Amino acid sequence: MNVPAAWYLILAAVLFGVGSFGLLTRRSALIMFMCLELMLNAVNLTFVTFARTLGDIGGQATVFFVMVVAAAEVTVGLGIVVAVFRRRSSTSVDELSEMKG
Amino acid sequence: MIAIAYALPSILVFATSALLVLVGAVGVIVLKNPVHSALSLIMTLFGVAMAFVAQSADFLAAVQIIVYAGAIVVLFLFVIMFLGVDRREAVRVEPLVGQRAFAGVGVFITTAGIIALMARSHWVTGPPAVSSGGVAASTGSGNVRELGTAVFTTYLFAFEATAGLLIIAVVGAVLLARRERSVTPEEGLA
Amino acid sequence: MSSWMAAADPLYAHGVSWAVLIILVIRLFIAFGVLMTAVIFMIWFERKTISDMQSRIGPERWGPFGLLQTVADGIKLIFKEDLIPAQADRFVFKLAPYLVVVPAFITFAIVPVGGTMTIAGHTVQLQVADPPMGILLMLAMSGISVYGVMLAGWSSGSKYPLISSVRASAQMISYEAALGMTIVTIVLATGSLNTHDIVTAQAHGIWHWNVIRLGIVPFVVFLIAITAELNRPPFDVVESESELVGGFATEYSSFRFAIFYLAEYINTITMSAIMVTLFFGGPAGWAPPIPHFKWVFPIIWFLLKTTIFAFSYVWFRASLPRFRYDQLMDLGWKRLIPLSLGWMLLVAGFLISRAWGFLMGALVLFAWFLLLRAFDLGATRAASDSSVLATVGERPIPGPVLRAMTDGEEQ
Amino acid sequence: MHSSLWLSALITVPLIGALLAALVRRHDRRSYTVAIVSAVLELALAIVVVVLYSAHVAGAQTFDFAGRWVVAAPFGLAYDVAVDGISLFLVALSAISLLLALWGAREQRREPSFVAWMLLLTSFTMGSFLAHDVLEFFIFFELTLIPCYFIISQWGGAQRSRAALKFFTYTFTGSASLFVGLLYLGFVHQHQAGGALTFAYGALSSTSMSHGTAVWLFVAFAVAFAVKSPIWPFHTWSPLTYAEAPTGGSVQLSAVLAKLGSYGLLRFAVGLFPLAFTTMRPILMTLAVIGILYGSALACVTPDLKRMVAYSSLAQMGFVTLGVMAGSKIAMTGAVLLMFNHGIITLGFFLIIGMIERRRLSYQIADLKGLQGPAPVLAALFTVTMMASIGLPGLSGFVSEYLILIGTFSVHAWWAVVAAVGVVLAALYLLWAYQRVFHGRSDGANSEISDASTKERWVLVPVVILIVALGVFPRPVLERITPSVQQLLTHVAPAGVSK
Amino acid sequence: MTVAIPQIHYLALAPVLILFGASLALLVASALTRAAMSTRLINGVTLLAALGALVSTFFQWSFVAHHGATTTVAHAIVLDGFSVVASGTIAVGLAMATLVAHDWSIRERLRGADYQILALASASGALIMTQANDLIVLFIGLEILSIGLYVLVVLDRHRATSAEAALKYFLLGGFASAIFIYGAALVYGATGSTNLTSIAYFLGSNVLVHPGLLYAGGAMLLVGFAFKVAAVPFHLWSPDVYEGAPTPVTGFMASIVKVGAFAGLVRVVLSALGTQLNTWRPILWVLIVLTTVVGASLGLVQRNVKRLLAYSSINHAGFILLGIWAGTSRGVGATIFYLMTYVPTVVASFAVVTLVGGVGDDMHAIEHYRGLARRQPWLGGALAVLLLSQLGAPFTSGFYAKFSVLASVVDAGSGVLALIALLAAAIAAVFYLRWILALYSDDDIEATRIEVPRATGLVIGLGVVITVLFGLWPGPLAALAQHATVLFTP
Repeated sequence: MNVPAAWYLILAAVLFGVGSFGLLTRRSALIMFMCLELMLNAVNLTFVTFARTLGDIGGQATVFFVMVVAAAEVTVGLGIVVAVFRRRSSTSVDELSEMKG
Repeated sequence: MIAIAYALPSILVFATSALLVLVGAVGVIVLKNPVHSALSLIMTLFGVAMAFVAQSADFLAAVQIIVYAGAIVVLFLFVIMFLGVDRREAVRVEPLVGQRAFAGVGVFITTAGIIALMARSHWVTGPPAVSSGGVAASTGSGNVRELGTAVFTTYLFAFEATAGLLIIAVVGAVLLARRERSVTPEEGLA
Repeated sequence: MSSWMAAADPLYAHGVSWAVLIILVIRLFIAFGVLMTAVIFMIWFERKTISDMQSRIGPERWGPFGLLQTVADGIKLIFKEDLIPAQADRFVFKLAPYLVVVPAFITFAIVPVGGTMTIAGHTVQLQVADPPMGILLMLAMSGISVYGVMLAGWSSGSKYPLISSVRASAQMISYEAALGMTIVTIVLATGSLNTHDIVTAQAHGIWHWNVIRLGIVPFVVFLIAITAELNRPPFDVVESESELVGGFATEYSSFRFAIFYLAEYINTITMSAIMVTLFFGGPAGWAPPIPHFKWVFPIIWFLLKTTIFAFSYVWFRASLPRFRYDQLMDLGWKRLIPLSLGWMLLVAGFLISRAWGFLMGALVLFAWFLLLRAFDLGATRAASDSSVLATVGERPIPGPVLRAMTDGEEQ
Repeated sequence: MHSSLWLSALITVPLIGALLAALVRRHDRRSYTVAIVSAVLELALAIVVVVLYSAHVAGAQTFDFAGRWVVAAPFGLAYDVAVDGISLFLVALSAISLLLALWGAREQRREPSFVAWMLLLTSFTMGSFLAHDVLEFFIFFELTLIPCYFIISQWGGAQRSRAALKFFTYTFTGSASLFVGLLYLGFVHQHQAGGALTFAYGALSSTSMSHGTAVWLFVAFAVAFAVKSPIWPFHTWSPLTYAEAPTGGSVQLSAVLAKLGSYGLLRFAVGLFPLAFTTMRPILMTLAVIGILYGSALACVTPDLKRMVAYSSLAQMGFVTLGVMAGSKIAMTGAVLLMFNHGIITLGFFLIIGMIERRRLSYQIADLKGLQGPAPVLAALFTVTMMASIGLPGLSGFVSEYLILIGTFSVHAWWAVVAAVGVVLAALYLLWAYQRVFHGRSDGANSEISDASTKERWVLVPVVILIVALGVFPRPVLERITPSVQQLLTHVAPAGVSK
Repeated sequence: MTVAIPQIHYLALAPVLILFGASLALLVASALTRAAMSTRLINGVTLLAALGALVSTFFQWSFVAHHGATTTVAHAIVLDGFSVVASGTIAVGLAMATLVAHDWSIRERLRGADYQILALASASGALIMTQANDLIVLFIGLEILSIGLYVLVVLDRHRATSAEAALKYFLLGGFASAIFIYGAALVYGATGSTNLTSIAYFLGSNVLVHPGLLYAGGAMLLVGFAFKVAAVPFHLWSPDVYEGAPTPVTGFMASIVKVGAFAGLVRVVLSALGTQLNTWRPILWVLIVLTTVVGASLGLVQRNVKRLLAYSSINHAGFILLGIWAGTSRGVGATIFYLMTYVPTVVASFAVVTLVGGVGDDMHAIEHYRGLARRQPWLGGALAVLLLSQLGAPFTSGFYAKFSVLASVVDAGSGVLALIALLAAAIAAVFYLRWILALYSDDDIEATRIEVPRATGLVIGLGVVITVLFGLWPGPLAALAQHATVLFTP
């Protein structure tokens, strides 16, 4: 007997919340980025948990795709960070002074 | 009580993975040094992988470690070290007064709302809950084969589109990494 | 859960009992002990072999043929002063060695050392653990092990180790792809991720060994890639003495340094064992029909094969010059990855039918041709002027410059 | 020639004129010639239409149907033009106003664009008056905003951009409610009658709906027209805009565009929602009376001539609204007549003020004094216009105001009584203004102004002729208006409107 | 063990395959040729691919007209009138954007096929979104679209703001993606499938006693989309990104992303969650009111035309949402009609902005437009027409676009919402008019004459012609849009 799915779902929801909180409050692009990964992990956990409860392998297959997307995003995102850094030598979003909210 | 209802090992597994996940996640957002954040992220990733194993998604757990821990976070660390941003981040800069509090409240409300909504739903309302209401069959250990079958049948298009996604990501990354060489006319085409 | 575990290891077939637990623990300790002993011998073996190759004598004072030299070195290291640089990130600095050594141990767990034996009614695999995702565990652990190296270099707060870290991460990512691809080839042929199954599939004779069955190419790619993963010569740019002092471990001393050293040799042994498992049938080999001792021969075969590979590593070190960093990258990205990918497609084609195999072969050859041409052009383009815009004129921003995209490093 | 082609020509001639004028080179005087030619042509066409229409007067058919051309079925959009006694004179007014405005209020600066915009504006107002389809009307109604905006914001006074913006925002806001209302009406009709979406006037006017719906739709329509008209309290854009607009713009705004509002109120708000008409009548009449008093009062105290005319227009349009909403045939006829008359009168006012402004570079009452001396002809022309506006018997203003007040008095006596005060007030502020501007000893620059030139006299002659003619002999006009008003009232009557 | 590989209907995939194939062909060709390929050739190929995709949608249309809508590749992809028309719109947008980019890359001395490779791939992502019948496919389409755009934004290294805009775009886009996929996960949990048809079937045949999970998931999906289409309050990235990106890229982005994201939104909200429409309506209501009003109001204070157009596009997004709020067949038709008319207009508008931007692409203050229409009546006049269309002036296609969405909303029973949207349009009209006024101002500013290259001129001309043509004669286009929605009749 396993623990109820709800526990894992709550864990995932909290993880998602922590990730989005970090994304909204941290100013370092790299860390915001990591928070993005946290959020995607929460999604994966949710999918796997539902796959278990629904008895459907589709949820696990989906996780696969989410991971690929995460990898693709990281590739491009880090490229952008490097590109920004080459111009500015900083990755703090607030120092992007030429932008106004 | 709980231990009677659910086997103790599964609770232990859950507790451990939850601890890893949450401590890691909080670490990511509070630690000042990006490298420490990345380490913290690895911790979360392991926690999630553990949760995967506990829910009989072993293959995904392995992929999780290989892809996330083995490649993605390494890439993060690579960039951090490559750019040397680790000891310079000014984390204390706060652009809008109270943004942190605002974001905190907003995220808290959203998360709590989602949890509350899900709780009202008894967590699952998919076909099993409606049609049979019974316990879903475990996918068992040999799920690599099932997973592969699903990927090449139900999710065939998604799989193929993923290939496109990866190509464009690679092309994009290469373009981003290329440097523009500026040459003044006097210098000639050196 | 128990059914899942039973599928993983026949030891749990009758449920988990005390006997099973005891067997587990014993198995664990034996593996640990053997591994540690092997390391000691490995270090001695390397030094001795190299000195022979260089017409030196090598260690000879301690023990017969200097066999205890390693022990003496270990003791010496442990009693040295433990230094932590002032600039270091103390926590990470202390953590890093363990991040290196733990994956090294774990990886060895999936190697089937021998066949099965029966103890007290339980079927025991001579393998510490046999998870269904076996070979993925190896990939995962090799992915993890780079953290130790990276973080060690970074946390030292010192220049050369940092460069070493950067190199290590780049190198690891570069070669992991090729590594994964060759493993996929094996998995395609075997139809299982499980190391035990992989070994079983090769048990029917030398023609079933993957090295022959899949063509020699995956083995070669794997050998190169795994050597790069190990940071062993000739791919040891991470710790090349002439450039980076001691590489990532420059600032380490005493026990922590010993751990790095230990991990390196464990990894060498483990990877030799993995190679044997994947390509050379693992413990497979001729066994004389001696009752009750039948299980010994596979182990002997296994040790023998592993030793050959361990020797080959030493041999590489003694004879091959070190790669330059850019050569290393070129080899990884431009040769090994396309090669392993192409070969994987080829194998997949032949697994379906011969016609598909030849078709795939033709396609791969064609792609290969295109790729080589592209590499060739890319190399000349980066070096020549043609990448700079031919148009001579002024572009106001940021000044009168011509612009071009180049692949080269910044001047 | 089929009569619908004449009507379509009324829309297309200025359009073509505008295109031609816009295409000539910058600083080219030819554009003005093009404009005058098209305006003359337009006026000729209008006269043709008036003459052609006269043939129908005896017959029962007052609306001149010309067949629908469905432009875009999914949108229910159709092109359908028609004219009846109510719109006939407004069409004529537009044509007259265009010619006189071009002639009398010429803008030298960037002439091609100016005349192009003016012609375009006339094309659109013609379209609005001729539209026999609610959506078509709305489109033309909406389109008039664009030329207006550009005329005000490019050739206006110092505060022109603010004025243009204010004008645009107000009227667009009004149109928004009109649009939603007409869409709703269209769907109500479609759900009732089935078939494709249509906004044909005839079809929509037979839509049955609950009283509440009718009231809401009426309000939605009325808001748009109240802004355009303007009716108090939706008028606040008008003084600033009238004052800041160039003379030509002011002329078009007050003479023609304001009529678009009251015309819409009469034709669409009243014609489409008879049920609501009864309910909303007291409210709108009250607003109209307030407008009359408020406009008159402010006209008394305002320090510049243009604003004074603007406030006086507010009062006059209050009379129009009062007549429209009174619901008696006489009052309604008077209202339609007043629309025309007020157009002519205000045209005269703005032209004369424009002439003064051109000479003195100011239209502040305080700056002007004793103009009668140096410019007697100008003063005389002003006097005629003023008298007509006051409602002096024998001049056009009298007839229409009289009809409105009589018609209203017969059904809603008190409103008529209060409104009558407005007539008195009009006399007060106009005469007072006249006294301050034209009487007394002229001094300084005021004494040196030239009298009206020959051309300027010729511009104002038609105005004076029309004022006098309609004051003395309004019958031909009235007998064309009355049948159409009667027809409208017959449609409205079953809803319990008194005759 | 045999795996039954699903049937693939290649006609359904034709536009995607053509665009992505062209992208790969360019990629390979640029790697294999020694001399740099000529800009003309690269753009010619891109243009051909776009036109090929457009032509293939004609065949798709005839297929759908004869055989009805169908799904393929294990129901992951749908071929119906809606997807066909949306795909055609994307193809048109891509073709026009390519022509603009051609002249721009010559002007900015950008060599190579970078832009075209990414643009083609991005557009194929948008195509996938229009055809996706599975949340995961939709998600991957979204990512293909976005990742291409992230890189396109930073394509011109000389622009100081590009890299930062890209970073901002990327972080917020990633945030949106994460929210979207979390929503997909919750919907999966609630309904047991990620396939839109299955979800619709499940919801149609079951009454959920506790639909909380579904609501949470649906709301997250909605927020994800709201980010992508820059609906207020999820719009913060949009002005910066519009400003920071090279102008042709902005034009491309403004057109393609809108079509893709709205097509996806229509499918999710109306096809999968159609039975729950009344639950989403209040959220959409608030979103629409905020988007139209805030978009219009903030646009008022902008002095930079690219930012102004960003707020304009936010305002437009609000209008397009109206059609979805209506949720009827008419509403869907209106949405697609809006997109069809909006795409050529906005691409052509950005084409003019590209020209005025000049070398270096940085003259975007509204002052730079002063007197443009006096100096160059054709160029200025074209821009004026395009802006009038965006304003919604009659006799331009923009009028009918607004007309149709508002009509659908009024038909669905909310005159108030239509009124609010219209009032917002009134506010928005002010900034368009101010811009037009600047065009026609007669301050004799000495400015260099802006050369209009042929391709860009063609795009501008085409945009104006389409705008005016369908402004005068919208019937066929509207009928097409209405026919396209056969599948969505509730």
